[in-house]
Amino acid sequence: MRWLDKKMEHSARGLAQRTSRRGFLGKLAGLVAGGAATVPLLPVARAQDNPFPEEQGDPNSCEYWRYCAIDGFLCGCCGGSANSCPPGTEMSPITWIGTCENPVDGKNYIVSYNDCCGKSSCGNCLCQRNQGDRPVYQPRISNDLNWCLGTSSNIYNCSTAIIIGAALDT
Amino acid sequence: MRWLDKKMEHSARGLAQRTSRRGFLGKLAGLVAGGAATVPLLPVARAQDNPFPEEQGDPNSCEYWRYCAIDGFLCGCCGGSANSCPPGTEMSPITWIGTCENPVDGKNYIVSYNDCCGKSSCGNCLCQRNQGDRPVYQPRISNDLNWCLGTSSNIYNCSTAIIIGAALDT
Amino acid sequence: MDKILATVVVGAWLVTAQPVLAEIQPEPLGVVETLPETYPAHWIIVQDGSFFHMSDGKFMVIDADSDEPATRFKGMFNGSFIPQFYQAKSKPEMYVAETFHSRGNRGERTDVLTIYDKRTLAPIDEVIIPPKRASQMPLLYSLQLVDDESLALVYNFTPATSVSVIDLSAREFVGEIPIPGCALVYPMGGRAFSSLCSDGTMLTVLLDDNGAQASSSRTEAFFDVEADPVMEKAAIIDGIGYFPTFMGNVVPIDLKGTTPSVGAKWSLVGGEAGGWRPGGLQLTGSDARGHLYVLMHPEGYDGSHKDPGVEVWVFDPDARRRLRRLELELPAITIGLTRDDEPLLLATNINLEIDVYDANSGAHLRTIGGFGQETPFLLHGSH
Amino acid sequence: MDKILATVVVGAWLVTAQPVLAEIQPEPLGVVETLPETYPAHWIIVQDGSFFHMSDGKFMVIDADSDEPATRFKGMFNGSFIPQFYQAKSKPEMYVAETFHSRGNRGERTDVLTIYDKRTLAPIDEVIIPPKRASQMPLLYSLQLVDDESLALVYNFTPATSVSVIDLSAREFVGEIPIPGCALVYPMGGRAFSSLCSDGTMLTVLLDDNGAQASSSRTEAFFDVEADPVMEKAAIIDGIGYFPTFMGNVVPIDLKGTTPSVGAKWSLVGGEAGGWRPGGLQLTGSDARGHLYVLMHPEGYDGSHKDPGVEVWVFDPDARRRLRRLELELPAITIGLTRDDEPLLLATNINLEIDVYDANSGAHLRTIGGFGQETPFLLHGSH
Repeated sequence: MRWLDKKMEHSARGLAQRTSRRGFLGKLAGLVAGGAATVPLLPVARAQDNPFPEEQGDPNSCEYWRYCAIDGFLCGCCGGSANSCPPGTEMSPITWIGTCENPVDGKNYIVSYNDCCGKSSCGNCLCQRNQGDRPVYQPRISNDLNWCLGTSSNIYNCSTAIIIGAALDT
Repeated sequence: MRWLDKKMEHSARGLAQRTSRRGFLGKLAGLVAGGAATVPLLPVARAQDNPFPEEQGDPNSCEYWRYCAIDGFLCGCCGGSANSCPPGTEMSPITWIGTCENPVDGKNYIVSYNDCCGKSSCGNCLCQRNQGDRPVYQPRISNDLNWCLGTSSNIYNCSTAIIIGAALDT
Repeated sequence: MDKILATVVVGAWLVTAQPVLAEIQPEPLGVVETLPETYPAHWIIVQDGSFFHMSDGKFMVIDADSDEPATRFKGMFNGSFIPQFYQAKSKPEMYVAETFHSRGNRGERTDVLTIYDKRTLAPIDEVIIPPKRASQMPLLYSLQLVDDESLALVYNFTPATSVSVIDLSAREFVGEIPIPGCALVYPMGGRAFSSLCSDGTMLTVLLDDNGAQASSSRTEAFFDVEADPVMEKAAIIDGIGYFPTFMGNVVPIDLKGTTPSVGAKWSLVGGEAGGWRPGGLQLTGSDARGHLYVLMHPEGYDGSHKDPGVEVWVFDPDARRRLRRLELELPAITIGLTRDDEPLLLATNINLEIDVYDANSGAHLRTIGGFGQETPFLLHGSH
Repeated sequence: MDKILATVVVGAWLVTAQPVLAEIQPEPLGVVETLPETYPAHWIIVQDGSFFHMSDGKFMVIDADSDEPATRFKGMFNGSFIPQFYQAKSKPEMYVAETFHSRGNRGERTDVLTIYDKRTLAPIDEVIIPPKRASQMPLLYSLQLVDDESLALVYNFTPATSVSVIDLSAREFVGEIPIPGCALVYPMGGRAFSSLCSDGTMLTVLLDDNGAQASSSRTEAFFDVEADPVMEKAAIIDGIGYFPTFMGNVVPIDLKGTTPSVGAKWSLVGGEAGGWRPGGLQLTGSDARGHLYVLMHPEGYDGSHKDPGVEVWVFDPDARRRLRRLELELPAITIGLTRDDEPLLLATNINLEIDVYDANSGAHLRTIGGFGQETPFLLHGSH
């Protein structure tokens, strides 16, 4: 609870400046991002023959490019990773989708924010960013919904950010 | 959660001095006691013809004399009082017992710490003091037990401190 | 009963308890407090989503006039897994739509509409509903009552969308109304509700005497879902819903009848410079005078629609005129108002404490924290 | 299965999603991490009672060697309402005795022994047990396994005390053994357990092949419940239980056979001035060398037996000799140790973070916090 409190103080400062580009929960997560930033930013570059895009940055920081429309606990801080679920959870088959720009190649990619389900809130690396987010009447791009649907349990543990395609015409 | 954190900092200071006379949860509650202490200490004196003992102090402070062997959330901070349960809860019929000295008359009284049950942790005025507390093999004087027994729900909300008699030979 | 049992059993314990008792009058056991049927106007109900322990959400009844940390807490009741909440105006009842699993975070799912007595904060009944209740951040229009509060409507998302209809007098689930492509429940006059749709229209469903669908209709598209989508977080004042838009406009929709009538969009911002936009979790409110309150932030951008607000702007919605700007002590994510003529403006600040303001003068009266609140997502004035 | 379904359904969403997709290799969906069957020696299991949300307790698997906040968190599993926990040594299973109500905090109570797979942190089975499980602050000796980990024993308190016996191979509850006037479960050699009694004796029950009581015996009274009661928070080293007393002594009890043999009480404090006493929530531990660790505080008084400790004293219990004093960075309420020869000493400090020390040198290595821990009552080295 101490860490949340720190994040709140952090968020208060951040908000007072009114310059942040992230939502209030994201701001709460700011300090965790800061904490994870004690981890040196590891380039996650991949071989050229690899169809995945090159990336860099800290996948456990709320600032990471894939999280432009996420809302929840980053699975990488919960025993999973940016694209896998923690042990004993179940990945939701359907979810909401964001379109985020990869700073490495300047391209936009479609990111699927599949939730991991069946255990209670991980509690780590809470992150909310709302780029392109829309109200729940547009569910496929709404991060206010719990997407633990079609899973054996409705309970939300954390969120992944899985690249499922590149966006054209952006 | 902020308040808990404050209480923790408070407890850290208190503990560093190693002079406190209360347990760690009690120390956590220190700040709430402090908070409640913004309430002036109201004498709760009663008429002489009244069979109840005279008391003074803040019944919502962990330092209050009745709480010498309590462990839990003070019901007075939860919608109840030192001797009544919050709305919608159910008082446990049996519980653990402490023997506390009333500073007003210097007498010892038997205090029954009946738990209030059926709603989750109240979360306010967490207080632990262990005077005369014994391990669970002596349940009637052990505050480690949840006494929500014989109630329709086992779930613990807060604890009262009810005077059920005066102790002789003390 | 409890009191008798309590006395007896404690007596039994004391037979073996040391030291023995002198003769004084013991205090009564088993006493449980109750609350008035109508809460004082400045009591509020804090809806804590418990985002870090969602299966153990809480609703806390707080006296927002009080500066006494201990005694301003009047009681609480639970709500499981980001519940939806509705407080009846015509009877001392409150409703919680909630979700349980047979093993806490796993096992069989059961959704229920739990009915609470305002005087005891105890559940007096429950209605089991289809396990489809929308699981999402708390929104006022996920659970509503219509037809003089005789029918409860629960929004479902599986991701197919529908509405569960509960007959509150019979205390039974009576049917499910599909609302494909649409979301949420906005109460209409009579036995009808409306929903916002992804094509920019509003769907309206009229219910028959059995709570089944009698007829449905759709408005013309009245907003551009790409350029300036309406927010679902409307304030309904005298039967007119005021829907803010992402870009700082507001669309008034008359919901008094059984078919909505969409009014002309007007701007909340007018000529104001600074890129002001509405934003937050619950960002609108209203008072007894019928004034509209909107949580606003400057330097708006794509994605700022849930950022905390730093001011609350108060409007006369009939005159489409801003009456005042209230600067907040701390940025806030949610606002609420009390029901009286000297209303309090309540704001969940970014430390997740409750700031209390005089809604007329904007004066900051107090900050209420340290009452076990964790993530107080919604603030409800009481009835 | 999930992966296939996932791909299909997400595909369906994308048909209607804007903007359309270019051809790149999508990342796989549905991937779930797993853990090794035997955990690295310095992984620990943090038992968070979630005192403020008891129905949503957590067990968190943490790499205590790591300084990376994100990646040191290996996973979690839940435990409901101050659960009891036991980690098997002979198989990759963990056991959680927990309590559920059909409506979260109300409704019908169900107690279960949930069996977890260490590799998946997923429940692989459950055994429903009588709804009598002791509901109390977490104690190691509320749930134990005996007879080569073939029988699980759950301590019950209603307030009548008994022990539920579960056959782990058959995965079934086989019986309940009353232990009137006694409490908790200390594992003995073979199919037997002992309990501490309020008259200062120890009760021992021998179980037959069906898990029913074959015979029972009682020791002589070996401690004075008034003058110097033993604490229930013993460390068992090579089959000998070391029970600290309130006044700073320790009583060794040989539990290797089917009847306990009580050894001579000796002093932890010796001639040390300052009023040192053992105290805390879980205040004892041991390492692979068979050394005894005790959390100590000075200026002891009536009621200090749960106060945080400021030093950990390490003893050679055979020689009855103190080997070292480890001064803690912050006072601690609970200690634990890892299983290896270069053990870590783990301490839940009064900020409810985990301090990690080199158990041999006493050097403070790191503080682990900010991983969602709320009230980490017990710290378990892993197997």
